[in-house]
Amino acid sequence: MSVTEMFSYIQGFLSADQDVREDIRKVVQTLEQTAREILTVLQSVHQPSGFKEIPSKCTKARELFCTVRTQIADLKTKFPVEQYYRFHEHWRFVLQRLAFLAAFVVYLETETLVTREEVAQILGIEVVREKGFHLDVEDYLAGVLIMASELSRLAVNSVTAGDYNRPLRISNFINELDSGFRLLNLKNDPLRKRYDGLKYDVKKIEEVVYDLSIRGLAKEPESVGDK
Amino acid sequence: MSVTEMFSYIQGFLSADQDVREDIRKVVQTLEQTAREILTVLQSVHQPSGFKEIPSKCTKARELFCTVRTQIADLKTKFPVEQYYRFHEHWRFVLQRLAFLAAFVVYLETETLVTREEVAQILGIEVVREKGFHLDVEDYLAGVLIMASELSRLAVNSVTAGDYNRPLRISNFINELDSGFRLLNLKNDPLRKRYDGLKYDVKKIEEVVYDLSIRGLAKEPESVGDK
Amino acid sequence: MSVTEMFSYIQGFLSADQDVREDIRKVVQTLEQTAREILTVLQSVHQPSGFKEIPSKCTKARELFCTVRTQIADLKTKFPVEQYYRFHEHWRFVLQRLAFLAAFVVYLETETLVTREEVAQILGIEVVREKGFHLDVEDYLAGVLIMASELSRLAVNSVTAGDYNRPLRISNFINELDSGFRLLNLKNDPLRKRYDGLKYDVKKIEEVVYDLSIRGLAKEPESVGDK
Amino acid sequence: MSVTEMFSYIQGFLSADQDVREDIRKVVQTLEQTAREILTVLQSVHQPSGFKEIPSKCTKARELFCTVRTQIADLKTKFPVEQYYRFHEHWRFVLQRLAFLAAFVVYLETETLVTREEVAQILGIEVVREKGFHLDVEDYLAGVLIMASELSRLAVNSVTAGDYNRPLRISNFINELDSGFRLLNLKNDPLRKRYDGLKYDVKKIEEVVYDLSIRGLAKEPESVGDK
Amino acid sequence: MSVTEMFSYIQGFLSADQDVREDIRKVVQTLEQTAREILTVLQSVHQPSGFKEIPSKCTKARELFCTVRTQIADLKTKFPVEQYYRFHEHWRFVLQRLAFLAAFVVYLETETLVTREEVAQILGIEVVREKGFHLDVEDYLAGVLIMASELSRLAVNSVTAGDYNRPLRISNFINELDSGFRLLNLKNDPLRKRYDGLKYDVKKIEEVVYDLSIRGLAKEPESVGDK
Amino acid sequence: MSVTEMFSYIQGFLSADQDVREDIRKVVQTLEQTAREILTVLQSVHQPSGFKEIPSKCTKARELFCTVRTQIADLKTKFPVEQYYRFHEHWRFVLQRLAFLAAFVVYLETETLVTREEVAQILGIEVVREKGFHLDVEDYLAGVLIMASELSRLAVNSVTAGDYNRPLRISNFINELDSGFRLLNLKNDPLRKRYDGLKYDVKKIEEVVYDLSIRGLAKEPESVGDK
Amino acid sequence: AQEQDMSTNSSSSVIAAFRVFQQELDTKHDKYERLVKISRDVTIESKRTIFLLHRMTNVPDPEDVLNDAEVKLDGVRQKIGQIAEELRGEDIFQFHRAFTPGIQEYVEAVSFLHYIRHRSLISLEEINARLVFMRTEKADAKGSAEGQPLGTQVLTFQVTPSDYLLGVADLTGELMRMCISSVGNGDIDTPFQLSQFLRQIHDGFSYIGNTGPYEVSKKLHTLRQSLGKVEDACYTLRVRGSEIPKHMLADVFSSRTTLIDPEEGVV
Amino acid sequence: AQEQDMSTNSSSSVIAAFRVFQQELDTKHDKYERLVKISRDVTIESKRTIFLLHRMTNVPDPEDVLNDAEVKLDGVRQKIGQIAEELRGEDIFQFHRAFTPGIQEYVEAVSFLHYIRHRSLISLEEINARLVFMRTEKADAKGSAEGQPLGTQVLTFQVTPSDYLLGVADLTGELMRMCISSVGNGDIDTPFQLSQFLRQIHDGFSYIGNTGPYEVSKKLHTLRQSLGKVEDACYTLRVRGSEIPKHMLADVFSSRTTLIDPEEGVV
Ligand SMILES: [Mn+2]
Ligand SMILES: [Mn+2]
Repeated sequence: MSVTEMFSYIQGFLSADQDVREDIRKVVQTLEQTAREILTVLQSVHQPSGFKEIPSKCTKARELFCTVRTQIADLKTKFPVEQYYRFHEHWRFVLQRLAFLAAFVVYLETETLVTREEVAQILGIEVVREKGFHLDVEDYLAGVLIMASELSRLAVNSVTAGDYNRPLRISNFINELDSGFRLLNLKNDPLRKRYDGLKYDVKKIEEVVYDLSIRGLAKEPESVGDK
Repeated sequence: MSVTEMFSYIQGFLSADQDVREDIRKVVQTLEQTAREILTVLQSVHQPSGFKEIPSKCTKARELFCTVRTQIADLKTKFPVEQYYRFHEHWRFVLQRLAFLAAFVVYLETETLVTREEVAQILGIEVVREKGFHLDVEDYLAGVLIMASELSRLAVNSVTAGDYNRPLRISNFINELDSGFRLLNLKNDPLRKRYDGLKYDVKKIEEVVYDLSIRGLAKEPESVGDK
Repeated sequence: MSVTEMFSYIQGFLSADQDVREDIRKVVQTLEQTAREILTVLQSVHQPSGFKEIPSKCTKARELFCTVRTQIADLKTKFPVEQYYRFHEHWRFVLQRLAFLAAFVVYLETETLVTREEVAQILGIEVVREKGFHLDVEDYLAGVLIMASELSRLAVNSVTAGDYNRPLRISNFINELDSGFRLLNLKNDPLRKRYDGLKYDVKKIEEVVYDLSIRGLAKEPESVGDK
Repeated sequence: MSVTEMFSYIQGFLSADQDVREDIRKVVQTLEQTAREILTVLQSVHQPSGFKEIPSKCTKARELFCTVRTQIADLKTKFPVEQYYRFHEHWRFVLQRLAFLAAFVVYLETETLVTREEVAQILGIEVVREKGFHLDVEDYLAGVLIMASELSRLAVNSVTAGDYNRPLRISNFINELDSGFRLLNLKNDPLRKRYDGLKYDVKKIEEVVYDLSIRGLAKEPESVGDK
Repeated sequence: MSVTEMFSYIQGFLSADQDVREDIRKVVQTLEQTAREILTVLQSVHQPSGFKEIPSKCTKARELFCTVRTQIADLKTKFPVEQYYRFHEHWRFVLQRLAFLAAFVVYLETETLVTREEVAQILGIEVVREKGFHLDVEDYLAGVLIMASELSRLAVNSVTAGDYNRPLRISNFINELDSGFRLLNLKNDPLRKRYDGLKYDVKKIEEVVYDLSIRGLAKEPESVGDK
Repeated sequence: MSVTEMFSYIQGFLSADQDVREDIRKVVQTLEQTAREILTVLQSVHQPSGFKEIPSKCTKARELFCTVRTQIADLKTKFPVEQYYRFHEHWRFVLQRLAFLAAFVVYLETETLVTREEVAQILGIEVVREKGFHLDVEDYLAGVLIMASELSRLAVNSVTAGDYNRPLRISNFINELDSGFRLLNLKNDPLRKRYDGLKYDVKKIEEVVYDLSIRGLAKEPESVGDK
Repeated sequence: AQEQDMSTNSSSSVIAAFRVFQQELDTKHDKYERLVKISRDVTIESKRTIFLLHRMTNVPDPEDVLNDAEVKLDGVRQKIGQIAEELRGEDIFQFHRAFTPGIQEYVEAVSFLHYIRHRSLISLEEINARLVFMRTEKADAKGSAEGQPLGTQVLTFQVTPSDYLLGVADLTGELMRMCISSVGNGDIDTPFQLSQFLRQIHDGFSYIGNTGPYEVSKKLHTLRQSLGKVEDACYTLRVRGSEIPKHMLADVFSSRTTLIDPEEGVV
Repeated sequence: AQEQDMSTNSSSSVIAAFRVFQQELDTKHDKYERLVKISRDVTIESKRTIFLLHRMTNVPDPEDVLNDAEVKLDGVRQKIGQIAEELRGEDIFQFHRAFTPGIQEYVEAVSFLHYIRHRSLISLEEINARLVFMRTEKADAKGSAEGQPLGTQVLTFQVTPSDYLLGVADLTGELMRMCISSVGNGDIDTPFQLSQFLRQIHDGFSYIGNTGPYEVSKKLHTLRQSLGKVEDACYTLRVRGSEIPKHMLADVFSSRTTLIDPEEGVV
């Protein structure tokens, strides 16, 4: 009978585990929904007309991040805090998207690189693992890399919209980012692959700047963050 | 002997099933043939000379869709209507191709997004599952996504052919499409994978528009959205 | 905006579909739970002491099949009946297990091959596809083949438990079954692979009978095989 | 246009090829059906009562081989004779089964090893490749090895049926066969794998003979090798 | 002993077969070596400096094809001609490579699609199966598709080398090829997979032409396409 | 040019390597042939009549080992002695077979376990790696395990042949062997798998001894090695 | 060219932040790597313990073997203590993949030893209870002088239910080997005991079914095969036992079992 | 029961022989395991060297980076020296699988450094020439007193042609990364140089074709993709270069390259 009891105990554990995962999955779905909404708000910056609306779009996005914080607060209640990495895979993807969105908003607002602390604050989570539900450094970095690729698109669309200064500012920003990433020793993992993509973003932006240069359209940006 | 009798009966059942599948396979092959013919007709729009012939090519394609309707009508006779999903895999692939071709024709004609109703009508099938042989929403969406990738190719070839306005119109169209898809909560299925390809199409088209802009070849399309 | 409206509508459709699948998955999970319980009950027949308890175990299993019927009745309410094959993959696995369990119970009770009708009745579903939620013939056959392999194990354990007559009866039964399957023209599908396993079961049981024969332990079963 | 013409011509060629394969597949299906029927006839020798009926079962099987010959004659008409190896995969499987069945009938009749010539004759085909549709030596050997495994089963069932001499005769036969195969230098191919199974058959039969010996049931077969 | 004799005879047969295969393998190895040498010669056309040397490289390749013909002539002596498909797998790979190389040489020389007849002639083999060692249509098509992918690389490298006309000619050629393939009804086989790659080649080349067009570097090739 | 030279150098190395392997393969084939011949000689001990001929068969086998030594001497000339493990895979299989055959001969002659030194001597090779072409300890052990399985067969056939003492002697021998193997810490490799088989050999022999015991046929072997 | 300057400008806050990330990532990877190495050691020593336990069948004093095994497992536990040390203050699931193979093998070894001693399945609690380590703390670097009396700290390692399950699944293979060996060594009680026990474990796994981790389903097939082998062995024992002429029964048993105490001798 | 006695009878020659085998096998497995561990270290440090080399593009003094890389690789070579030590007197192919991943990664790192310094492919001889180690011998245990002057012994490690090939195949991926980075940093010479070099390696591999080891064929696809990316980059540079109005050419170049010495600055 002891064997049976043992398996009952384990089965109890497995069931509980599945329930937790099911709960997590549901909250994560709502998070994904909100993330898509924020993305839709921010996508408009790529439109010719969208450049002027950046401040209002950022405000709109900031409001949606309130929802995110509520949803993440809900997520935190679904599992014991010290088992973060046990369930990490469930929210890793959406957390990286949210880090990207936070980084994008901050960039649009101030043209600076969001810090891990800021992202954590925007999402209502911790930076330090010991303190609770936190933002893994690799997830933060992944979010930043997604933004880099969005910025290369923005550089292209800025030109279409007739804004010839922005690409140069993006170029400076992305080059600094690239230098930062070069300092890291990455394993052969998804982050490494994403980082390889950064080189192409840098290259694309460099090409835009080049196109502007040879046409005499690029002026050294005197006043970065000219909004 | 009763077991023998029972298995004989079952074998009759299995044979009938295999015959149905064989019949379906044959009709599907003719459908694939017609689909390839329609594609060949429409491919000419990528040629430098093909832009002027779009209306005539569309007419030609429309005629071939008559054949499609006849063939699908034939297909419907091969199995009981309520077993649509039992045999779905057999025609799913070709149906998505046909949805793509219908969407492409409609786009070329009116530069609008074909509705599921229109595709169903062009193929001579139903929209509502309960009414009979119908077009699954996933298959409709797959067809639309194939078209998006065809449009990014068209944007490129338009420029080669000297048509500098079309890429801007395509860009607007594809952005709208992208927003649309962002409303969808896709699972991790083939459709999701195809949708991930859409962002490359969006980017490619934006780069075409950029190339035109920086060279002063893009004029604001005055009469865009002429529906 | 028309595209947005259309995609919103489609999203409604997709959500509904995902909800259906989610609902189905949940009921199927409870079904799997019950199936595992029935299996646990029936597996005790392999215990040396289990042979005497066969009738009581069958009764116990029959009771659990009541739960199965309730759960399947619940499952039926989750989707329109004509979309059986749309969602077939969700319950195919558990249905085959249940068909096996029903076939096993019937064998233990009467040492006869359960018919598809009987299985359907035990599970509270239909035989004829047109009448509603039914038991596909392939799923019935898969269940029967799982039972065959369980019976070869039973033949071995019967001997260990000191029952020298049962293996002979099992041998006759399984030979009849084998003849039955030889009437079928199976394609290269999972069922075919499972059927290839049947010949090992046949051989195994023949060897058990052999071991008994050569030691004079096998008596011709007088009153077995009531046909 | 010459490229088009060329590809049209090629398509004609490909279609013809696909038609040939379709035709072959159909005939092969009928062959498989007949092979299963012959197997069912011969399976009865494993039954306790079946031993007396061996002659009549062999006659019955011989009759069914007439059907096989007709079907193979039909098969031959489906493709040019010199392209045997182009389509070999289509009938290889069934041909090995038929070679097995022929070998089994011959063994049951005369307790000798069928020659390749005899198999070819029973199937109405050639031995020599140059003469037409023939029996590849590998396929002949595969058929013989399938029979060996059937004979180990027969040895077991003979004892169950009370025939204590047959296992000894089978043992001698199978040992001779094993020696024969040891003369062959087989590559690492499916045949080699099948041959590796032979040693299990040899061992199994030796154990049957052992079981008879130790119980004093084995008499030295006086009239073994009665051909 | 008759069984021993028979197996000795069979071993003789198997040995002979293995010797044939060994002989074939050796000749095929020398063929592969020559094919690699031809490839090395032709790959230099991708070098910036390689464009001027195309004629001399083609001459060099043509000379190496003499060696190929000698080697294939040797290959033909290794087995009876009607057993082509028995050993097809041994040389299929290298034959496709050689077909590619022949097609590439012909394209570089005349910018036309090599016919199956021409390839056969260059390799010193037959077109018609009945006449002897021939070039299977599938192998010819595979060779042509390998060339298509090489041409997309060539289009890119032509531009790098400063030749702005070649990509347009390649684009016309590859479009014609694509239309041709669309006439074919390919099964789900390796050829189909290779063909799916063709559309990437088409797209890639179109983008090259686009890049040239938008910069005014593409002149309509006046005297290209001599049909 | 330096890159080309480097690759020529490596290619030269690879070619030489392939030639060596080709040479090795050929000698190994002759070794396999001889090994099969020795096996055929020794197989006769399983025949009822074979027991008396053991000495003459062993002599015969010993003669054939002369051929083995010549062939291995030839093998040694094919590669540099210090690269044994570079090519080990080529002869590992046959060397294990030969170790088995040597062990079997020695057992039949003296009913003792052949030492690694003896096997090495019979095969004309070294024990110590440093001294030249040697017998890897794992290959020696594999050979011994193959013999164990042959001995379990011999125990069975001894009874059939009426020799009731041999199984007991084999039992003692194999038990000692089993104790030896228990001392080893094996990895999850082929040797481990083979060693797992030893348990079944021990079990089988134990069963034979048991069968003899309960029939009073087993006498404690007074004079082990009674030839 | 201005980028070049910027990036090396160590006053850049971005660069400064990334230097911290570099540190953090390298530290994590190094720890992961150390855990992999310890795990490999745990695997090897556990495997050797299992081999050692199989040697019990034919030695004069099985208790010696059991003690040796206990000593070996003590060594393994020291290694697991090192893992626990590395994981001190970490989220163990973050590094779980690094050491799960070793832990599973340890569960296999320790549950094998437990079965041999107690003929029962060791529980997860019992396993975890042995994974409590006392560590003599280094004197706290901040503020306190060296030479101060060292404190001790309790460090625990918790085997996860999944690793426990996977280890038990592998245990069944060893039990099967033990069963076949027993038959070969004339021990007829152990196989029947083992078949009972294995059947319970098998039924336990089928009760869990596909709700367990994915790797369990993969091992289920092997488990079923092992059970089959054990059931076959018992079957054979029963069948052949049926032939003993009654008057011989005593003889046979005395000649084959006298020197074996059925409770302790063989297993 | 007599078996039990026999097996523990340590005077049995069979048991004695198997004790020797046990020793031999355990020694071999232990060595294998040690080699695996050293190989993992070699892999990690080689990878970090490669990352370090990619950092060259935008630092003020690239020579510093090269020197740092050289120091790191010296450390790796020390590790390879340990491998050589373990293999002293062994047949290296017996343990090859244990350390081949590390060695391939080392080849990748050392050939990357070599390319950056010399713009050429390091040869197998050059690689092996650096893998010669001087070892101070311990005083010979037999016969000679302790405290005797220590001798030195030369120890070499030979990278196999296969490992060399596989390392070079991986090198191409790093070269591609370097190429794309160069474009992004406004360096227009390096990409053309790299495409020449990569094309040579690509042609070299196609010359070898399927005669090489199996793993090479697997890496060939990646190699071809890398070449494609580099060729595309060069194509883009050429195409966009075609647009520079003649009168601006000087301007553009001066503004973008003044601070970069094309020969040494960037790469
Ligand atoms: Mn294990
Ligand atoms: Mn690398």
